[in-house]
Amino acid sequence: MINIQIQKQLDGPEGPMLLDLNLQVPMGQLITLYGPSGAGKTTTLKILSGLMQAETGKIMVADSTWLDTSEKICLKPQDREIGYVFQDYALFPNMSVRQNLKFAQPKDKDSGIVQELIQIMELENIQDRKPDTLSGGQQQRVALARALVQQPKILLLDEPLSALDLKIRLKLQDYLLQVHRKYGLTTFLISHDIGEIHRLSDWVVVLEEGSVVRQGSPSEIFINQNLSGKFKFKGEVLHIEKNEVVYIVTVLVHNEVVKIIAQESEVKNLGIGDAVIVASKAFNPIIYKVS
Amino acid sequence: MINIQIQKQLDGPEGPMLLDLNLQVPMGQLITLYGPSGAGKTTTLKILSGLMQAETGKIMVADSTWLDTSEKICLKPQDREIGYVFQDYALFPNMSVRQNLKFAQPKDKDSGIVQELIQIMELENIQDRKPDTLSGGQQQRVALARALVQQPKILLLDEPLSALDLKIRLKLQDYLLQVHRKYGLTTFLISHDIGEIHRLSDWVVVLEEGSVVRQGSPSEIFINQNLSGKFKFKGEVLHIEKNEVVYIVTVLVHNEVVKIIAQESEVKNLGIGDAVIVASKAFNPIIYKVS
Amino acid sequence: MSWEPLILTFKLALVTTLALLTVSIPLSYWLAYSKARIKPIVQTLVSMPLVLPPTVLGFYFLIAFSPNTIFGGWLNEALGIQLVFSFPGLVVASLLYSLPFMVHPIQSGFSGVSNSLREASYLMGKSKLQTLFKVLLPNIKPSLLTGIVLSFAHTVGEFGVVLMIGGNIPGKTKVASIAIYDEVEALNYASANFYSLTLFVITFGILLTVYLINGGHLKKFWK
Amino acid sequence: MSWEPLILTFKLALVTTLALLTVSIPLSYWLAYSKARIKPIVQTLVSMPLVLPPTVLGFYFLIAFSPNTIFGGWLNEALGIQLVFSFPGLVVASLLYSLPFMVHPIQSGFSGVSNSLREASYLMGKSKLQTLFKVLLPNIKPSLLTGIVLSFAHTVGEFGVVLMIGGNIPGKTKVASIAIYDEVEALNYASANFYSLTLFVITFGILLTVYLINGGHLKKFWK
Amino acid sequence: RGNSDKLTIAVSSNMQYSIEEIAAKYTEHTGIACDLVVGSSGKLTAQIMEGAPFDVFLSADMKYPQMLYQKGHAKAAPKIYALGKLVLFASNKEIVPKLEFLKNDSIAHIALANPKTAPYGRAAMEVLEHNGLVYSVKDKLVYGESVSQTNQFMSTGAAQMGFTAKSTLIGTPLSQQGHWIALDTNSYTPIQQGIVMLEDDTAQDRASLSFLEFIFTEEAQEILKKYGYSTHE
Ligand SMILES: Nc1ncnc2c1ncn2[C@@H]1O[C@H](COP(=O)(O)OP(=O)(O)OP(=O)(O)O)[C@@H](O)[C@H]1O
Ligand SMILES: Nc1ncnc2c1ncn2[C@@H]1O[C@H](COP(=O)(O)OP(=O)(O)OP(=O)(O)O)[C@@H](O)[C@H]1O
Ligand SMILES: [Mg+2]
Ligand SMILES: [Mg+2]
Repeated sequence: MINIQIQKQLDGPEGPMLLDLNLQVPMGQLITLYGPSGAGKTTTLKILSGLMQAETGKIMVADSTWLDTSEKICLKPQDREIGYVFQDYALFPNMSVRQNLKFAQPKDKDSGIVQELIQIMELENIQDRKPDTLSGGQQQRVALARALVQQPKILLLDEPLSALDLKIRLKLQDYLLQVHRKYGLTTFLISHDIGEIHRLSDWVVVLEEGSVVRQGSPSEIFINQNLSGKFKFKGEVLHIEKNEVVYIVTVLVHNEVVKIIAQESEVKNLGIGDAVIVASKAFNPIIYKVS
Repeated sequence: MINIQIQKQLDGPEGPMLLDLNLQVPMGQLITLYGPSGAGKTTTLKILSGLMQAETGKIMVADSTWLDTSEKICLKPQDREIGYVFQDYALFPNMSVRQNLKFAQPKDKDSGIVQELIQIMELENIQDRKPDTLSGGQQQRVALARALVQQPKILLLDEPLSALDLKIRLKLQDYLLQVHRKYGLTTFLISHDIGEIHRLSDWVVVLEEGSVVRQGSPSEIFINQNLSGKFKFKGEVLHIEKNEVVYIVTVLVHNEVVKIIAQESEVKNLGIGDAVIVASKAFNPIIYKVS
Repeated sequence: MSWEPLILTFKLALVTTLALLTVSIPLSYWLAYSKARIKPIVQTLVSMPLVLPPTVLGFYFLIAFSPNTIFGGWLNEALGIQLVFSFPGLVVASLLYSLPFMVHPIQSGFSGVSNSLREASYLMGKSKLQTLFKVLLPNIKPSLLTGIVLSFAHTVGEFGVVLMIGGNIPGKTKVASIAIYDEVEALNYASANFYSLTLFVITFGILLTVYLINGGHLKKFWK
Repeated sequence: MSWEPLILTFKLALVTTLALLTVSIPLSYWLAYSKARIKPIVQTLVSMPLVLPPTVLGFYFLIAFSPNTIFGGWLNEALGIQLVFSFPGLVVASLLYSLPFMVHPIQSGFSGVSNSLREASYLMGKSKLQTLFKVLLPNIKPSLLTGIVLSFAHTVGEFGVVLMIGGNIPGKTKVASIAIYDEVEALNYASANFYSLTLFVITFGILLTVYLINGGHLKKFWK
Repeated sequence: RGNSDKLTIAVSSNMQYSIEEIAAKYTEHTGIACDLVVGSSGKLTAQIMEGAPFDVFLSADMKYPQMLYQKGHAKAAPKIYALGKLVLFASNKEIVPKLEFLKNDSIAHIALANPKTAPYGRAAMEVLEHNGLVYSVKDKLVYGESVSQTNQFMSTGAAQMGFTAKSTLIGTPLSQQGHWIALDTNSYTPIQQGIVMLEDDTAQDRASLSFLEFIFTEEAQEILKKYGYSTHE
């Protein structure tokens, strides 16, 4: 069990803001911190890692006390066995990709992992380059690989896949999950991608203005509560085309484009760019405009 | 018309790689560069902005020549009237948020825009802070605001919204589109988010290994060609629950969770985590497993 | 004890530091960003005044600036500037001598600034000069401070060059360092100690104030 | 002309630079990262040796190191170290005198390194020492270079302090700068010029090599 | 410059005490103020050759003034205004300085001015040679840039004994610190100190000349004697 109780005064997006958390998290889970920009997600990870100090609070990990401000206990970051992917990567500019990974590798642990990660992350051909000549996505993968090389007990990931395209992103999500399970890690993830959160996490903590406003399993958090049809998506009209007697409406629903057959009466209020909901009733899907 | 013909040797992800582009883009469009990490997207924007030099090539913007290596013409970045959101933001650490915007504002242009952008980007309460105390998403918004303050002719956006949560992301997408249209900008966007690309762009250029492999409108590029049902989504099974005689299958389709009623025969091959396609046939939506 | 040498010293240090700053910023800028092939040579040359003993350097300056030589004669006749045994001469000599203390730190400061900051500024249509003053210099404050402190302190203590080219003329070229030297030479230790202490205390005060302001320690007194 | 003073000079410069590096790295580290209240004071103190004329500083060293004083006597009796008129004395004096040239640039280098690099290293379980050597120092190479070049060149040209505390003993404390000074005083300009030129050329060669290696200009010759 | 009622006198360091008194007397008589520039003879000579604004130069020997004259920087041939005396000084009150004592193990360092540049240093070497001491003490010798620096070595106790100019001991703080003996004037070449009037613009000439004359007056010579110089006989 990880027990986090911390308070810290921050300059929040709406003036002074108190980061005030009280979380109990079982070991071995993958927990996502979700919330708007400036809510305190990164700060929470920094405090957990010991890089920032909470004003008051207590952090217990399993049986050991990492932080107890009342007793002036604060375990050094060095001793927390944490792997951390920083939002700004923090790659060492003086070392090549491989040297970055080698440096992170603990002496007493399996050294084959460096090679494995270089392959998984598709870094073979850039392993001897210095970080400053890498593309954004390449840097992000190196940062992730470097955190995994440590084979830490606890993994902190601050938007670790945000600069990657869908294909490699899906691949790395799988790999992350696999590593997380294989080594029994406890992982804290910050992500804005709801699909990613669903795919990866056991538990979602929604932060707003420094406080936990909701927590639960991904489906509890993200399921659309007022679902009325049997199935229902938000989308946007891209194109309306007359086809003999009916209209073909092209709707963008997330990343996919859907063509829907509609009657003249249905499309008469519709324009390109309108937000719509696509739902399936008992028979054909129907389409109607939102507000 | 913007005419780009450039060659540059790069250290690509698979060894030496030639960035070799030949693009014609009408003015006033929003063009997305899409492609895997290391494909040469950022490099293309850098060459377009004059910050990097192509080995050979020619860039014509409307009637003026920005680059012509055969004639040794290369317009200075200062004179290209370009707004650029860098992948690493490049905020000036010595200036507050407001000063960053003020600095970017051209003397001869409308000065109300600074205030407007501070409001739109929700930066009011952090406008007097220095960038290094801002959260990742806050920094990204400042970078975007700063590029827009310039009211440039051409806007180059390198994953300008990747660190933002869905809500503000959607809001800023709207705003971007609005600005793009209002000022008749020509915008080059790098994004990995297919929804975002659909929503924003007129034209998508897919780069791979330094070359254009496909280009077209977003729907041409991203429409699933082998659409057979009337409407069809990829998704992932999150949960399967027996409910009296039928099964309720919870499927994650992008960011939304959908519950679908299925027969025992339909679910017998299904497991949690399976990728599925949800489609609507003539009557009820049915569900079947992908490969 | 007279205050004249002390006043002269701080005047010299101030003028030299300001002049150095003016000269060193463009030079360091060039050294940091140019790709010219002669760059390592210029970089080395900048350090060279240091390797000669100050008195000897002063001696060469003396010869170079003397109205007997072509250069000195030209200065004297065409411009009416006399560099030997005059305050302007001290400034010119100290300038050359302290150049490396200003140039090196500023140059290494420039090389530490991320390229994308410069680039971002260029894209905003800012000239190199605007970029230098608004973006680069404010972001290398620790290096500028190092350069200023080293040059200032070094000019205060400058002695060999000044003695040689200045000639120890009271009120004109007799700076504090020479006055102290004179007292030590005359075995007037009490007087030498007093001068040293005064010089020390004043400079200590100046530098401490600089550091306190820079470290933000004085902010509370302003508000 | 004898080579002895030149050899002695470069020996002194080398030993001093190495010793300075060893001393300055921890000191600069402390100055860059500590939040102690006395920090600005220490920072100011480091610059203070500069503000006294070298000869005067040398004179105070002479007093401090002389076997008649408590400190000097103790060194002499307890440890058998004699600092006046000896090579170790020159080293100690040059060390104190050149300290600011090493400390200031390194400190401003440290303050320029992004915090997250240090933090990342700590999270990998690396100690502060490992982080210093593997992460911090390699990333402040331009500042280290500045410190090394300034200290080295300054020690080569050091004169006043050395003259005072060294006693101009051939082969022991008569470094090149003093030899040149002697020749100038004796009005043997030809000889002085020759010494100066040799010193200049050798140091120029050393520093140029350093800059060429640092700028990667020599790489093509290695491959 | 051009302030005709002011003289700038360049003077070598061994004269630094006596010249003050002489200059004061001179000002008293003529109303002409004097600026004193004290330094080593070599440095002053170099400066004069490059046009330093000095009117009169009092050197520690004849070599430098002679050279200035030959190179046309002086109005007239230099004249000897005093003969310097060399003394042996011991900075420890317990020790009575004697030449033989230099060999003693308790004497770690012997200070003298640089024989190459300073006349008092040259004289000291001659004394050592004359007494056959060079070989036995050569590892103890430390060289000051000038007589003044030699005195600093001794006054700080860094050197236990040393050779210096008598003129720098009479009535000065150093003489309180230890004992000294004058050395046999036959054991070294007389230290002839020269004065020379420098080539200069005419406005200063009369004053320079009057100072030159003044230094040979009874009154000035008495002061020099008081400081341990022997005067021209
Ligand atoms: N300065 C450089 N010198 C040599 N090669 C470079 C340099 N900068 C980038 N590259 C290489 O050029 C290729 C293209 O880089 P670029 O930054 O354009 O990629 P990108 O398409 O923007 O990728 P990402 O989506 O990861 O940001 C990469 O393989 C990168 O390693
Ligand atoms: N060093 C600091 N001092 C004071 N306030 C800070 C500091 N660092 C961050 N903050 C503020 O604390 C708040 C929370 O920041 P944090 O970085 O934790 O946000 P976040 O949830 O990670 O946001 P994002 O999704 O944009 O990265 C923000 O308003 C930020 O401006
Ligand atoms: Mg964050
Ligand atoms: Mg990129």
